[in-house]
Amino acid sequence: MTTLSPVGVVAGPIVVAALLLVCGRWLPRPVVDGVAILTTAAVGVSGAFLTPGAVTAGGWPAGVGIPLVVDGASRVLVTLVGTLATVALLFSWRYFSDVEAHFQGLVLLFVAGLGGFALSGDLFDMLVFFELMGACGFALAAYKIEEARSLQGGLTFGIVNSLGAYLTLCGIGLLYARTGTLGLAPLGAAHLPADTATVAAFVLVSTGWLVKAAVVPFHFWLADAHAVAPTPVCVLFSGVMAPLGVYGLARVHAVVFGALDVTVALTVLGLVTAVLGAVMCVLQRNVKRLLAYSTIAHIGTFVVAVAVSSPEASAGWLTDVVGHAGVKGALFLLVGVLLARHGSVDEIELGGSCRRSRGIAALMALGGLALAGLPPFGSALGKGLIEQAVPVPVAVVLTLVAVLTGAAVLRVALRLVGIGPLPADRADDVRTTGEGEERETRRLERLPVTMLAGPVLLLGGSLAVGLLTPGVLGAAGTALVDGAGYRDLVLGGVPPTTPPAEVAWSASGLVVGTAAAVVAVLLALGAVYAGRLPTVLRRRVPRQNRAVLGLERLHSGHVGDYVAWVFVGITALGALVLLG
Amino acid sequence: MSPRVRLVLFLLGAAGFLTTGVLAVLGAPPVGTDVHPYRDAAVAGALAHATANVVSTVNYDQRALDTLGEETILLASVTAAVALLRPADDERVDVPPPDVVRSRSPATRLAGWLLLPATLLVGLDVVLHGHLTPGGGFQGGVVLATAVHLLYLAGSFAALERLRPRRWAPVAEPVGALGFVGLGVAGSVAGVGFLGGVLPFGTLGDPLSSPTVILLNVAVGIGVGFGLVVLVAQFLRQEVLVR
Amino acid sequence: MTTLLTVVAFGTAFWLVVVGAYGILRSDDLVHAVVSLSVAQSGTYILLLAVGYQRDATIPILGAGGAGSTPIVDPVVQAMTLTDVVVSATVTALLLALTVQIAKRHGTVDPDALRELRG
Amino acid sequence: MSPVLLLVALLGVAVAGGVVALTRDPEKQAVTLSAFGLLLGVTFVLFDAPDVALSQLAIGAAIVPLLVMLTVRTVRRRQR
Repeated sequence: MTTLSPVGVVAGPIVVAALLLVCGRWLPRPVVDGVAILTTAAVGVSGAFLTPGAVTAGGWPAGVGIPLVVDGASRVLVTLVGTLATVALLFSWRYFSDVEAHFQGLVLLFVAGLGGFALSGDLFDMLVFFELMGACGFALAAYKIEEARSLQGGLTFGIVNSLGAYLTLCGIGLLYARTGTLGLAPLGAAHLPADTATVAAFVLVSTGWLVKAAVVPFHFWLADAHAVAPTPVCVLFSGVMAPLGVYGLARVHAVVFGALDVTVALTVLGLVTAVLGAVMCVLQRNVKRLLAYSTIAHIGTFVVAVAVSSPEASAGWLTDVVGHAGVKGALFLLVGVLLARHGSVDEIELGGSCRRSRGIAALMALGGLALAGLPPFGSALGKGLIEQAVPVPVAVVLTLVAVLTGAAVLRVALRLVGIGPLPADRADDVRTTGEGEERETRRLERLPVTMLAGPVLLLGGSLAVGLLTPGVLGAAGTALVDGAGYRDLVLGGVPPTTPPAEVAWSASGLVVGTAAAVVAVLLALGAVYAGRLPTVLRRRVPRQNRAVLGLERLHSGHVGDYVAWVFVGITALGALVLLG
Repeated sequence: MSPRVRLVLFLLGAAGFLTTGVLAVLGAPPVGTDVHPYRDAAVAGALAHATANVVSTVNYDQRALDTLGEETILLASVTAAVALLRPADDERVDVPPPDVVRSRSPATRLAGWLLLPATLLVGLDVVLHGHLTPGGGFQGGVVLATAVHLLYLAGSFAALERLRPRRWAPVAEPVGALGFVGLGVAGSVAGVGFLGGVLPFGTLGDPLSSPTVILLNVAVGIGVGFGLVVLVAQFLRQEVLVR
Repeated sequence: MTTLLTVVAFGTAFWLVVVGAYGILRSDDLVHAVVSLSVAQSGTYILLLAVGYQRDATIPILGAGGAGSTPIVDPVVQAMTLTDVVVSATVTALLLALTVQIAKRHGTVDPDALRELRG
Repeated sequence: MSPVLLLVALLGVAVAGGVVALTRDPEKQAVTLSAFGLLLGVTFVLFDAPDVALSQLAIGAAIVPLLVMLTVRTVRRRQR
């Protein structure tokens, strides 16, 4: 059983996907959906029961064969992948009524890629699963082929991610030239010194992970892809695909490049990402895009925690990943519900649309509060742990970032129920609107239960993480920074003995979180009523705030720009690590 | 950004990338070195499992998980291409014309028909001897897919359409992936580990040595062959039929 | 000779990556951008094979007698490159399929003319 | 295999890659890409990598340029 389970996480979804692709044409739709959902649910459940250890394919010794490694961190991530995919598939029960099982098949293959990436203990194999995630991801992002923007977002995602993968492969090749091995644990056992060649290899290998994580300036593709992907796909993109990029960075650094001090470099990159994400988030009127930038802001927070690389910070960001996935997934699904009912994802067009169905707006407001840091949501718990582990000025910035992203969501929720005057709906030449988004279903008068169950379940999950403060997250945090423990696990089969980091609420965390939520509400009310913050910015941007306008202009949707930024990012990371 | 700013930014970034690359190269041994630890381990493994083509033993035995991932990427890409190139709600697909390309000379047609069986045989040979000689499921699969498209050369698009590869090939393609995982699970069940060699390895250089590698090659050959047939057929169809 | 080979091999690899990226940057047609991307990827093939190369070694096929006295070049990088080649082709096909649909929906494949996603 | 040949082939690949990326017209690019793929295949042979060369010749020099050509023709018809 032990030998089968981590393999099953990868092979199971592939087998079911292949079967559905063969028979999908002849099977009734509910059977296809049902089988796919059962499979992803099984992946989620198996995550909780995987025994820590390494299973090498074909029984070869580690260093020759490729190990799938189960430790605290990969278990949590596998559970998260399975759970989110299950909710996404449940939500899409009525989606894409084409005869064949293409959508379900692609989601299952995507799950195999995500799970494989989290489990693989081999650098090149990680890249293979990275590319699998990518190939499924481009296709899923562009799945709505009637919609021009969706196709463009998918292609941009494809080009930038593939380029990132090739640069990572350059790094892997050169690292292999130096060490003669590809396994993470054997690479760690090679004890690379902290010289310039190691720095260079770290930078190149990290490029792909940073692109996937959407760390500034590798982030441009994310908003374009998230804003256009079908709603259930957004849940997986924001909830787990982007965080897996951060996981790759943390894992490879801890096991292979432990000698390098990247604290300064990653803190800088993380802070820039967080601030830029928060500012861009506040400026959006396309709600999906707003949520996408909010994801970028939270990714920045995760990267700052990775920079600290203490067990507590690590447990903090993994807790935040789980809590954030629940909240962000719920928010995306709520936008999907709005799209199904009103045919728009534009904040201004949707204004007042929920006057009679306040439940949707209330859930969205709850999500906004959770993003801002309201206890006892899991996202708040994680954020509190991160903020205790970083220097005070950094913690202040991260709190403000969370407040801004929460306030932006609250602003949308307030407008949905018709609170405050709506700004003039003027033609926008700088910003993507939410008009013209294709419905993903038939027009729905009554909402099917599966559609509302998703957001409620996900918010409930985030709440449960905060209330239960599960110890597995502490163990996951410790495992992720313990490079030596990972080597012992893979090469010697010895489970780590280091005690798990403590995941618990602190008084300051509770106070700061509550205060942050209150401030977010005030900011949102201010934005809606006085029409001051974002609206004024929007109307007077050309004259008043050149910096913000310039920032928006940088997000040009031009794939050439994004490619240029990838190379700038490599240079910046290299310089920061060398100087830091 | 203006093209000029974009270019300046890129040149700066590229300079940084090249510096990074050079620094990484300086830490590695020069090209042509005789120190290749993984090579030595792989050769030992190839001898132990009696697979003469060491690249095959790496791809289908020691690092077979990579190939599973790759086969899955192929499955995903083909599925995605079919899904993306599906006729949109507002498109119509023309009925296959009697013959789109009329200008084929008899000589071209004859060459096509003559090459078809030859190519099929070569493709099968490449798939089945991947454990001994250069080649295997991927290369052979591509050759087999090419063979099907010689029909286009030999007859016409209509002849190819009559075969209806668009209908059956997408269903046949996942069978390759199923076979691959099936063989992998057989290894788990037999206790030699996922994707381990279940059948006796035989003697190095023997046509039937390392039978598991042969079977995995066949599975990949099926996947790649049908996958490429679907891909090319989709693109051909867009070009010729969809309005 | 060894130094020269090192310089030329890695130089070619990095050059292909950069010139491919440059092609995407200057592209006025997405088909061109996708092809340029595959040029960038071929840099990784050269890099990997250069890493595994050994002078005076043979192809990685063992004779019937087992490992002979002549060493073989590194088969691992070759297996990686093989994977890479196939992945490249499938991803290129996928991106081309997207380009076809973009042409249908936008009526253009010029990145400069695709201005809907921004801000 | 003689390193001199390898050096020449690598330089040829470098030039051909540049030509492909800098060919602005995608229809001509399909042709240069095929030639580039062929040259890469030859270089792989000189790197003692017949397995890779075989797949590169089949995929890089034939299938991918064919797909590019078909895409260009479809796209041309769609452009307004």
